[in-house]
Amino acid sequence: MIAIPLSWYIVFATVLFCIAIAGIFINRKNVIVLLMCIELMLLAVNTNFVAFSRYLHDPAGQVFVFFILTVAAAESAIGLAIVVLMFRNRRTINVDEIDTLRY
Amino acid sequence: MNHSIFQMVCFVVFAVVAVGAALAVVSVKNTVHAVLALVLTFFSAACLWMLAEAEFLALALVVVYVGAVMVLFLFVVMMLDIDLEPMREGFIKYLPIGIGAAVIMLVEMLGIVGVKTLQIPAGANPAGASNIEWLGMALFTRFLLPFEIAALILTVGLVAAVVLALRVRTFSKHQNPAAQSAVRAAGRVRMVKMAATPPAASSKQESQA
Amino acid sequence: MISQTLLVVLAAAPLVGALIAGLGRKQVGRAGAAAIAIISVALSFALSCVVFYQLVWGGAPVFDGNVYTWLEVGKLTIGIGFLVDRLTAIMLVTVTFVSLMVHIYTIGYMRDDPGFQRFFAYIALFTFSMLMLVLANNFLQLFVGWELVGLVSYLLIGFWFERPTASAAALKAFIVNRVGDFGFILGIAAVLYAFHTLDYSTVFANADSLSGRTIEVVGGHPWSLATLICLLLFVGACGKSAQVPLHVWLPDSMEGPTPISALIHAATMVTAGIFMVARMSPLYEMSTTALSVVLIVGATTAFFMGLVGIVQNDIKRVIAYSTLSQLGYMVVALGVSAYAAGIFHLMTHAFFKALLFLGAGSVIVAMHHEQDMRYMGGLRKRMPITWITMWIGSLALVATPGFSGFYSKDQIIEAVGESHIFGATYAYWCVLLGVFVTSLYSFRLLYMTFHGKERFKVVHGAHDSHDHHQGMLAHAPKESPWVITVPLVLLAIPSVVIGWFTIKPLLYGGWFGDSIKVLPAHDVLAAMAHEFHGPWAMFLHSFISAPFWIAVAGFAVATYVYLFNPALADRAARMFLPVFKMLTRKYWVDEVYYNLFARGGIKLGRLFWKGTDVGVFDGAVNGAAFVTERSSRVLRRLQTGFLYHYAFVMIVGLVLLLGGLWYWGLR
Amino acid sequence: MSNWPILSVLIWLPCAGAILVLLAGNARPRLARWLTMAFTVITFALSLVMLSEYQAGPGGFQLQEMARWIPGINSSYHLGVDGIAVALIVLTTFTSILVIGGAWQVIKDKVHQYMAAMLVLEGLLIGVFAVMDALLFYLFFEAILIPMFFLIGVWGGPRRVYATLKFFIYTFFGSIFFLIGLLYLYHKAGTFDLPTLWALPLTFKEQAWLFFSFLIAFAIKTPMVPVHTWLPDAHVEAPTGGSVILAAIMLKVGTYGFIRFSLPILPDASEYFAWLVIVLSLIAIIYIGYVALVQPDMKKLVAYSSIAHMGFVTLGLFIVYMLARQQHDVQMAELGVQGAVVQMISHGFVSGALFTCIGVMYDRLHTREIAAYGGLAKVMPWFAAFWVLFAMANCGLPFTSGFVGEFMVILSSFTANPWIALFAAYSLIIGAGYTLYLIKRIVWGTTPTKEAAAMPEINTREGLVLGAFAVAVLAMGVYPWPLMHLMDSSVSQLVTHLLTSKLG
Repeated sequence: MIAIPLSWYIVFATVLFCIAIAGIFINRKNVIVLLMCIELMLLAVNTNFVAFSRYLHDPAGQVFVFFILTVAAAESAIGLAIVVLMFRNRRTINVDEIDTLRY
Repeated sequence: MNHSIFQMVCFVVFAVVAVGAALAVVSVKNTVHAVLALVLTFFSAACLWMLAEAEFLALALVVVYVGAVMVLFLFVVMMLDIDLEPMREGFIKYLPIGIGAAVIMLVEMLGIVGVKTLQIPAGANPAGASNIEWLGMALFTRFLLPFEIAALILTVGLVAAVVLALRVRTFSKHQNPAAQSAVRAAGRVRMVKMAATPPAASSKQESQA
Repeated sequence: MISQTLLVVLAAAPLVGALIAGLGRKQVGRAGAAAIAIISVALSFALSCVVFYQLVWGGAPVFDGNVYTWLEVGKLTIGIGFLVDRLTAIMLVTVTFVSLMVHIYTIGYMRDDPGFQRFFAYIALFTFSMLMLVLANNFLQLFVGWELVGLVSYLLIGFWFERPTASAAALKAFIVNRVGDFGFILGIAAVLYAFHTLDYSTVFANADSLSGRTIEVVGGHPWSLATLICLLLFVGACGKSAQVPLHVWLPDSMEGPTPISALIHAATMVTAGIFMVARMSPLYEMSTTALSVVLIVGATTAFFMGLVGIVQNDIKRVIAYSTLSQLGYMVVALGVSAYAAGIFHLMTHAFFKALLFLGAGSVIVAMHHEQDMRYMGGLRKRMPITWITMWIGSLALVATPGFSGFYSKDQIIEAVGESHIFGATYAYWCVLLGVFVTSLYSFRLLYMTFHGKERFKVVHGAHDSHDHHQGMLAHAPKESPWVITVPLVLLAIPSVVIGWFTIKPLLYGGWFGDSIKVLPAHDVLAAMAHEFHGPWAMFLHSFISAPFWIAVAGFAVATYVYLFNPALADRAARMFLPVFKMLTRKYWVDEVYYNLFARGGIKLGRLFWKGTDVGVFDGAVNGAAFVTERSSRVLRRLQTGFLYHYAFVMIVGLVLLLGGLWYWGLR
Repeated sequence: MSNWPILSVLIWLPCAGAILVLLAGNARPRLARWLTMAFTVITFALSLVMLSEYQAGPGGFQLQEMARWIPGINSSYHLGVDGIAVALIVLTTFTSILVIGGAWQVIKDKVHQYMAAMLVLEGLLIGVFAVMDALLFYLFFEAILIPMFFLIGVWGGPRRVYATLKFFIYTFFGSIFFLIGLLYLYHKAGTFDLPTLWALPLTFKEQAWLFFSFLIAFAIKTPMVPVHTWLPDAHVEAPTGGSVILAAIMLKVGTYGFIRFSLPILPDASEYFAWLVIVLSLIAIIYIGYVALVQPDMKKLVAYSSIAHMGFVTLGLFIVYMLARQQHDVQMAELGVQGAVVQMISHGFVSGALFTCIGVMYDRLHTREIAAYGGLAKVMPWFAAFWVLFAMANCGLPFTSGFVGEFMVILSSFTANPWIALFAAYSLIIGAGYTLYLIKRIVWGTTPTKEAAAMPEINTREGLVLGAFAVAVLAMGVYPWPLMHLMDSSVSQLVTHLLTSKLG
């Protein structure tokens, strides 16, 4: 039995998500922190999945979390690899100096 | 009843810790500290999941994220010699915008979700089965193909990370077995057609040219 | 009975000959190619004679059968087959005989030409095509033969393809013929519309059903269907038989080798139009309007093209204009429903005109390919056989009493006089004056070529090359070898006598039977039959008839002007300069056509291409691409390349979306 | 024999062959060539087997195959051919052999990829003609663009990028409308199966909208005036093989679309808007004829003449209604449709042959300028003979294939309206004009340069390829009955279907 209302989980996830949003704004130059903010967002989403899965008795939600974890792990691994590569080539990870996307 | 109150208290505690740690992630100056704060966030979130009887995922979160991904983050942060000062520029400038955006979104989301409408009573744990069994049954029957694909994605991610980060050292000596076995006579010996003239004459021609 | 196998062999032999001569180059060799082509055509000729014999004396019935089905859609079946009646038979014999003569003649004429083999392949192919046309038992096959002879004509006019004039003339001939075919195919389509079949037998049997049927081509104006069909078909005949206004290609076609001019552009192909109209007589009888048009066009051609012949200096061109004029006579005969007379003249003309062309070719060979009559003269002693045969041909052409041309042409003139359809009076004057003109240019040709002083110079040691000066010859002209003279003699014989033997059965004996149909109201020949008392009586009667004396007048004028007083011609030319100029420029028809259609077409094409196609259509396409690119350039500035800008936009979008959802609700 | 899925084999065998050829690699061009040749020949042989198994008498769709494909949206892997499709498939397999033969030594760069692209293209084209499911048709219809895109983009001329992009985007633009139309039909019928769609009742308004959405797609593909401008550019830049396939087969896909979609699914709208297509066809015949007349580039000239000839196809297809409704002459209507289909096949041979000829010349002098050539008859007599033959076929000389279709369409259009026949028959003149004007400049006359005078005569390989085309052109012109017999029942069934209104 769980006594905690579903809404608590949702509120918690929402707050976590908004913090991550705020983090993206205020740390707009540090790629690593940006990556971590994304991880936070994913965590918020995952929390929602877990909660709904439990409350609706559907394993699909948790299976999804499982997959999201998988993809997120792969993503952060590649993301960090890119960061390393970027640092190796440009000696910086300052987002302000990276605007080659424009070309 | 005590049991449920205990659960609620636990939830509040872990939630507060998680939120606090998350705030730290986005606000601390030192990236290493931020990573450590993120670890704490994950850990607290895992506890919350545990409360929701998602034991397997909670443990997976700890093992995968805290154990692997975060360590990777730490490695990278420590390995890269990053000048942190320019990174912090504009922190104060963007703080109000960031908070503003976050608050607006928070209000909107909560407004949409309509906290009160979502009072679904959590039913009993299905047929006494454990969370792992429950999840496993779904994962290996209905979601078998996605599961296999997920494995593939992980492998690709692994290979990609290695390929991206691998530095080919041009000065190091190594063999290329494929090229060695594919070599042919024509690739080894180059036949050069030369005029059968004495060297003196050829040098004269060159000077003319 | 005429067996189908025999007919297939008859038609296919020249095709096989052409293929072997044309495709087996080194394997066959020059002599081999000539031999094969001649043997195949000789076989055709022999079989034609067999067919002719069986049909006329052997009592064989008319053959009408399909060899194979060419097209089948639902109930509509069109085959490739043969219709052999007396009309076909007379054409078969004429075509294969002249063709055979020309084949033999070619050995001598083309002896030194590098394209010797190719030439034989072409003329054998031509014979095949012409046989297809003649033997056809439906409109499709007629059209097939019709176009195939056009193709071979194209190839042969452009035979010396390195000459720009030759390839231009070939192109012109094909295109002008295509204008005729354009009408012809529409005529065939109209036949299909009217009868739901293309078989001759069914169409002709039901020709009566056309009377009263109309078609609304222009809204509110019902046209007679019969007239429409006949006129459209006649456009085709105009193209092939070079009638005004589609005559322009025939004089230019003289760029081709002379044997071709004889075979295709005098004796056979150009008469296809005549044959076709005669074949379609059941249809033409349904429309007096169409007959009037035929009559007027033919009469115009007969007189005005003959006039142009008077001022030409190229020996072949004179004969070419003469051919135009004589074709006009045949068409006139068709116009007054004297189809038999038209075919009769076709046959006699085939012999004497082929003779004239081959004679001209003989002269040209002797003159080392000099064709300008102003540099000839006095050849009569140097090449007597050619001289005599040319005289025979010319006498036949001007309708000297007793010669073949006399019987055919005189009957046409008389038939026109008998006719009462619209335009008959005009036509009568045209053909009557045409006799004078014919006589004038014929004797002019003879005098300028064979009589008078020798106007060429023999320059020994002069190189016999292509760029020799006009009138300068390396060797003196001498009589041509036997392969050239024998065909001349063989053609001269029928040119003299054939009319005598055949006029009675052909015109008055009902010889053609059912193959030609004439309504009693139009039947001028039947009216003339009362006055016909045999060729001998006609011969005697001619001396008190107008055409004879008109021809004599032409002879007298020609003799005076070109034999005794050559300066008079120049003076006359100066005196009537506008007329002279009009004739030498051939009524400016070529210039008008050239500017209007050739250059006009090119200009129109340029306008369409650069203006409409590249400008408008492609401009719209590329314009769309251009606008997209330009607007993208502007929009591109939004892409700063900074990650946080994108993130910011995304979040703003998310905020707006959520706000919208919240405000309007999820449902 | 009759139970094995021959159509599937025909479609996928070349595709499988493409993979094998790719595996041969760049280092072994000989192997790649021979493998490709083997596969095309086998495919051709199989298509002949299919031809023999198809029974022309009863007509209808035979050799049908049905398999689950996307059950969720009722789209199945449904194959089947009628007489028209059989003829087009045999045309495809036949032409493919000649294209491979034509490219034998000409393509030197990335041979295996070129050959693989050709094989894939062949398989996809067969697929287009053999499917009976709208979605599957759309799939093949679009997929054709991909190998063609590469053929032009990789092995093309100097402006190949412009041409290939224009070609791709232009045709793709049209296909979008086709897709939208299909989706609407799916919405109505709940399936993509063609026989169901043929029987689907539609109001006139729906038909009208759908008609234009289909018209845009097929008109661009065919191409009809005024959306034809991609074709000359694509042809000019494409390698010879690409041009041949493009002209000989790909253009037929557009008109085949009319036969399978516009006409049978939307008979009433087709009837109502037939005048539009007829007018556009006549414009194509005359206007494009004049444009072709002044082209300085051989390939452009032949490309424009292709557009004019496709005008006959669309004309023949859309005069059906005038004939059947106003003249009450179903017989003539069948003649028109039959003529249109015959013209499709014939144009495949003739234009393929002409582009091959141009390729042969391009290989020698590396220019397509008409002015650079002359006097071929002297330099390369055999080749000149082929040129003249194919040119004559192009201007519709009897006893060549070019004549048959034109003749039938002109005949039937006269009954519909003499004016239509008048304008259509004008192609006799203008067609002869531009074709023979070209011949006059390149085959006759004298050689303009020393290089042009030194061109070697065609070799055995080129002779075989051109000879095969010549045999096809002549055989079809002299004895077209077998082809017509093959399609007769199918055409009459098609016409019967077209004339059945869906409104009442």
